[in-house]
Amino acid sequence: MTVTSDRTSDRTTDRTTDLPPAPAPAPFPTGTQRLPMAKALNLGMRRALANDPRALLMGEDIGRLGGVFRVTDGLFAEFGEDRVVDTPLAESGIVGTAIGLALRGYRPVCEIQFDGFVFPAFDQITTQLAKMHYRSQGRLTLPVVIRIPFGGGIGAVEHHSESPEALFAHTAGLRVVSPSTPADAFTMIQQAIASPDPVIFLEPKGRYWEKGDVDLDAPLPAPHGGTSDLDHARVVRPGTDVTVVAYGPTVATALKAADAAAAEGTSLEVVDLRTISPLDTATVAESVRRTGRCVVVHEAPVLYGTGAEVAARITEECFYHLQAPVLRVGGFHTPYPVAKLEHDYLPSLDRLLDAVDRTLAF
Amino acid sequence: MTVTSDRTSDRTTDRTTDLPPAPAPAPFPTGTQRLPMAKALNLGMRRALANDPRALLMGEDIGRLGGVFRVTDGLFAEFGEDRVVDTPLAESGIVGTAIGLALRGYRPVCEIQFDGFVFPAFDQITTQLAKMHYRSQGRLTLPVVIRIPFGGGIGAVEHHSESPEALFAHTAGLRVVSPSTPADAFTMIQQAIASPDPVIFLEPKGRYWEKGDVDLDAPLPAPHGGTSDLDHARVVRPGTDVTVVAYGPTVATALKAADAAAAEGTSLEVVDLRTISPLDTATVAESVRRTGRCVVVHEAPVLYGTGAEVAARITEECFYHLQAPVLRVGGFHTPYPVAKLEHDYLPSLDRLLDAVDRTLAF
Amino acid sequence: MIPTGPAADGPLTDDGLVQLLTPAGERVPHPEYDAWVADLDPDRLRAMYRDMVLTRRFDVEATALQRQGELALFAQSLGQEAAQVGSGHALRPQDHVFPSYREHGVAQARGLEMTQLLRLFRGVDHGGWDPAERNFHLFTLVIGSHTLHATGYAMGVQRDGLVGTGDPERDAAVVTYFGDGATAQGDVSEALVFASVNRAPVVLFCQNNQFAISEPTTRQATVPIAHRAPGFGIPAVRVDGNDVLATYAVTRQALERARSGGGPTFVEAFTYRMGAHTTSDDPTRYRTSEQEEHWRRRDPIERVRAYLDGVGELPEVFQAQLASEADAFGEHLRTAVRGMGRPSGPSMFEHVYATPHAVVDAERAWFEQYEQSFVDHEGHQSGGHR
Amino acid sequence: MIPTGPAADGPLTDDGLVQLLTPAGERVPHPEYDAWVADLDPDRLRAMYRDMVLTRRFDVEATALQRQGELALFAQSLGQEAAQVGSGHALRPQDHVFPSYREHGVAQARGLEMTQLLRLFRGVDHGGWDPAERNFHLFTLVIGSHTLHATGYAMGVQRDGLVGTGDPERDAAVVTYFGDGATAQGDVSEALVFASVNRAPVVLFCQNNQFAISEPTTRQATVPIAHRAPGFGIPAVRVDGNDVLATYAVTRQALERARSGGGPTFVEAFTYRMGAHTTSDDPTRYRTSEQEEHWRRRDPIERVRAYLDGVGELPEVFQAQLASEADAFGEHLRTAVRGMGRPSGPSMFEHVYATPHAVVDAERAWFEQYEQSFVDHEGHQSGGHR
Ligand SMILES: Cc1ncc(C[n+]2csc(CCOP(=O)(O)OP(=O)(O)O)c2C)c(N)n1
Ligand SMILES: Cc1ncc(C[n+]2csc(CCOP(=O)(O)OP(=O)(O)O)c2C)c(N)n1
Ligand SMILES: [Mg+2]
Ligand SMILES: [Mg+2]
Repeated sequence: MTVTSDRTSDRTTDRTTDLPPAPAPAPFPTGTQRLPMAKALNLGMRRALANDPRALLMGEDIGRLGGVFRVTDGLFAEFGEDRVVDTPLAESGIVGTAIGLALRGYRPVCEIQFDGFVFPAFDQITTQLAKMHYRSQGRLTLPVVIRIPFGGGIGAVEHHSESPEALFAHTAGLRVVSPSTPADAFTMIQQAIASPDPVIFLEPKGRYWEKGDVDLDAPLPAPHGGTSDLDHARVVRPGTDVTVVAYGPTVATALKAADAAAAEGTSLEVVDLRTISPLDTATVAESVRRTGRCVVVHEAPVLYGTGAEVAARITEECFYHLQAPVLRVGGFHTPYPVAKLEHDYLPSLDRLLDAVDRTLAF
Repeated sequence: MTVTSDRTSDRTTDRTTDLPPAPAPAPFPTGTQRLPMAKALNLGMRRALANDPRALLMGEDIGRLGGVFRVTDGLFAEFGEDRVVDTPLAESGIVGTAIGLALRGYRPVCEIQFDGFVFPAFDQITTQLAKMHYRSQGRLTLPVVIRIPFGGGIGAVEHHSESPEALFAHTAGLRVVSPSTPADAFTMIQQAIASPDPVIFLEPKGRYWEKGDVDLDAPLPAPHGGTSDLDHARVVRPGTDVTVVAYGPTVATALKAADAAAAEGTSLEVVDLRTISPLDTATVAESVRRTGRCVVVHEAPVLYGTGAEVAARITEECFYHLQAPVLRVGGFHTPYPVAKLEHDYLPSLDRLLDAVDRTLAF
Repeated sequence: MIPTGPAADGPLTDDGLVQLLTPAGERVPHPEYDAWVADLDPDRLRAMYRDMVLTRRFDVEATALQRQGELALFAQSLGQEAAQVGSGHALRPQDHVFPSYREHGVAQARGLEMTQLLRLFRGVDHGGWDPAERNFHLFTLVIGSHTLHATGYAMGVQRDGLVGTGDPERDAAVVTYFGDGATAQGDVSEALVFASVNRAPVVLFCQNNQFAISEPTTRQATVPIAHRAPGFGIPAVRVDGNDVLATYAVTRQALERARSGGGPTFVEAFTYRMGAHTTSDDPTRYRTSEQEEHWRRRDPIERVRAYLDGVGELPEVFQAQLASEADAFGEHLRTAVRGMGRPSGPSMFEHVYATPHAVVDAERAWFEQYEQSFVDHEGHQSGGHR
Repeated sequence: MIPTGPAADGPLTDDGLVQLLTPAGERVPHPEYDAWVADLDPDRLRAMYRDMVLTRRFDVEATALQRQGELALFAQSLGQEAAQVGSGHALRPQDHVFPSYREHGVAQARGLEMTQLLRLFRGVDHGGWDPAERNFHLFTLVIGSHTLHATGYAMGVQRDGLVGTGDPERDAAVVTYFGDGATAQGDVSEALVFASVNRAPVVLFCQNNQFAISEPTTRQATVPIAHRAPGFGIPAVRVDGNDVLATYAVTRQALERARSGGGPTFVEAFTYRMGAHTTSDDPTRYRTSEQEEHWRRRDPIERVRAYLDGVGELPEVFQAQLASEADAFGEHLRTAVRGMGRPSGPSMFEHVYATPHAVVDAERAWFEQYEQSFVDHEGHQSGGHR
């Protein structure tokens, strides 16, 4: 028995729109520019697509629309539908086919539209993407990047404000990173694409529109090896009294807290973790050995969150230096609440300073 | 246009087998019996099915076959295919339809065949099962149990030996528990089925065949409220020098370590956590305040594992009582290795004692 | 050799759509489906028309409220009123609905207090209503997930012995709504598997509005979506989703099949999302104004209005009454939304579990004491940074 | 009205199966598929027969090794040799295979060093071979996942411009194998979606061996599995999976369609798992010995043997040679498996990442020092507890 199909469409045919062609892309900007993080990510991907013909972007609505956050804006027009691919609405399919493409030598960069929608792909990420290099004794490499706009603060409905980093970092085989500034976003997305390992790339969506200086001409550091790689934390503000460990969206909160604390005579050292897996314990421990106190702040729920690992490890490494237990500030053990309550839920400047006070008073 | 279907099968029709009817079930045993954990679980479910007409079991191969571990052995014969349901091979479908059944007032108990196969259901568990009670402001309750044979030590191939508890415990709305003895297995599975909350029920498959006394006539304690509920840890061996926190498969390891240590003059107190969410910090802290030292042992990878939370929380609560940092013994940050290496990977008696030595020497 | 039907123009073809009303509002006969609308009297038709008009008003008001900053987001059902209201009217009170997030017309047909739908979009609630009140389940935002819940629920209805009893007051069915984009999700295919194998009394109702945000249905499928179901053993029907009569008819037939024990049916209602995906969307980036204009001329409300008018069943007094009812409805929505207050902070700790959970309790206690500290010490140093 | 074919006897019907050899080994003509086997010479047929015989021997030896404790587990392909070897022989060297975990016959047809397959079952490797060597990907144990990898890989082949060039040495296709049970998984349906929308050069090859462990195919579907694909826009064919000629023919056609740019094809090879699911399984709990006996009489090897014998193409010398080749193969397998040593402990830290990872490095260093401590202090107190 043969079952014929009446398929008549082709993947290159799209009869529903007949939009005018997009204008020619503007030349790649140069020099140091003040850019929002979304634009920095856009330029980072643009450069990667231009430099590496095997790189491609895949995801829902990333093409003509430029993504719901416009992070891929203009890239469809510049690189075409074969490099910037609007996929079917199926996250497992996106990551699963990306794995296949990677096995064929491509470097797929998948956009998951919102944090809460990565879970249909959780199986492919956890059982396949993370483990295939190991399963093959290193014969297969999986240079796949999974971009996830994550975190809250944008007044969104359910599933649009989550912070699932610990769920990925617990699984060996994945690298999990998050930039906190436009400059890091520009560099780190290119490093993630260049990395031979699968990278979960968490973009703090609440910071997409905050601006920062980006040196667009600086040479790209290697993704691994060296201190400007994907594997290192960074002290972003030196201080002496308390080490505050943050990443992604909470780095800005920590820096503001440091300003506020400084005004009251307390000196906070802020470490931007940048990478959640690997965890750069050395940089944090070096700081805590000097300050003797540590507070970790992230948006994800505290219970079984990233901060638990930082606290456990730092306590083990710095036991005799600690003047107080490592304190954690983060989301509560509730689903992400309704938008009107998210500012009660999120670790605010005040809650961070409250923890700083508590650690100092210990 | 109408598209007709040529379906001819019915869910009650199964034309491939024409097996003789099973023998009438043996009467429910009474008194205190020495039983393997698999049998204790079987009897616990048998009692729940008998007592609650809304309870039903669903999963792959749980019917005629009795499950690949035979934990549901005989239940299909006794309760029929409507109460012990062989589902299609689709874990998201199993949990998704279980949610629907629960909304209709049923109490589905889903078996996931092996730990590594829970991930296709991860989305349904994380975004739906865990959150629907909250989403509905308490109007909907989701009394669903997800049974997962978990952990290693059985010489299995990939995906058959994992310990994903931290991945569930991080998500609010789920309860995560694991019995370590046949007696607890018998009680806890019934409590889990009786609980109005979704329960991830982790069965230490490596201990399925270890026997223990089970009092089959004891009244069932309420699932929540009271100290014999699903929410409490238990000191299973009192001691004075070091608190060892374990759960599921590692409790037996901890008890053997306590024997070995006692022979060398060190007194270990062993706490069986029993519940990972909620985490019963009070019971652990009470112990650590007495011993001043704590080691957590689980099979899951240490990095971002359950032990991190125990360590962070206990350090915060017992800072001035701790003579040494809380140490963790567990799996490494690698995929679960090949069977021939699993005994190097798993937290052994020796590795636990090594940590005990280290904490004493601190 | 199993043919799957005439060579079709991909998933956006209008081949083989059941239609009872032409776009101009003329009634055309249909051998199979005429019977399913034979007993529809003018009152009932006007009731459908009314629900469509009020649903449209709901969309317009909610969109305006969003623009005014009263709602964080809103997703219109604009253009899909016939598919939603037609299918909603085919339901009996004891039937159950598992909507996606755009089924305002179904809610209206079910008689839900419509302001409740806006709690979610205002950001004061993740749900907003009691699903038991009108057998209308909460909106589900994770695409496709709820099709499995609907299937499981239908399996429960079946277990309860409420299928095929022959008693029209008892036999019940379940309907679940989802979009064309959703059909790509594994969960929706699994729902087809479970529905088929269990002969579940569920109607899988796909509103093919031709877009999943910016992606046309051609990115999800190469043949009409309805073709999918028979391969899972589920009969399917394609219907003109801008035709409220036709949608009513096919859904009624499908529900009746479900209630009587005939198992699941897949309905593809072919329609068009006349508005943006949500208030955050900008459709000019991905579709032409010509296309929008084409579909504006096929407005589902205009179609049934023309029909009723043509057969002399739309008296002016009814129209006038409906207009003032719609105005009052608008006023009611605006007032209700503006009055939806911010929930209390500690309420975020409620209903995480049905029973106490030590970690939640401890965090709540900490939070309340922390909140209190601002009240107690107004000049407290941290408080100053708020 | 789109019919989906003749009313069928559920998913276990043998309606409409392409067959070229009867169970008795008689060649029956087929208007469509005769052409696809026309150029098969006796040598090639004997090569298939040989691969089937050796695959059977592989199963027998591996099962024995498992019983002796040399393997932890084993999954036989018993009964499925025609489906596997027939389809495997239809491949060109540049084609790619994404197997499930039971495709020993395909591996044999690809010329894989078969002992490598047993590393996984011995527990010394999660993979065991270099996928690039024979374009034979690693086994995937999570049901259905690899169908998406195959589809993505095929999309890559297409991007590489290796489809539809017309050069038989260059045009390439991908085939992926999965079971009847797997078709219930969302991932397999998503693979159909992605394959269809991308017109990917992939053949989706379902071996319907009538069981998913203990569950008959009737628990996964109510109509034949092959019916599913056309609803996704993918042509499908049902073939007698115990007929090596027919399987070869339909797979060859499907691969050719893929290579030439015609897109994906779904093949359902209807067969029977003659053995247990794995060495851990006990089929007496869920199926009758009558059924097993019925299918033993339809043994795929016997069928092609009878055919070759009937046409005088199975000389005794060939048979004798094959018998001794099989014996040598058995010996080779036994020796190789017994010689597969335990990997070193620290090797478990290798290849977690392609580049150094601080946590892995630290844990490995700790582990090596810990291991060393037993060597250094033989009487060390902890060492004593081993
Ligand atoms: C699993 C998942 N992935 C992505 C999204 C983001 N998203 C919301 S609506 C939508 C498009 C849905 O299209 P369709 O199913 O056709 O329904 P429509 O909005 O057209 O009614 C997407 C991609 C989501 N909600 N859930
Ligand atoms: C996601 C997942 N769920 C469950 C299992 C356990 N399991 C292994 S094989 C199998 C049955 C597979 O049946 P089928 O797809 O028909 O393939 P067959 O074994 O018959 O070749 C099951 C349930 C698994 N490997 N993966
Ligand atoms: Mg749509
Ligand atoms: Mg099978």
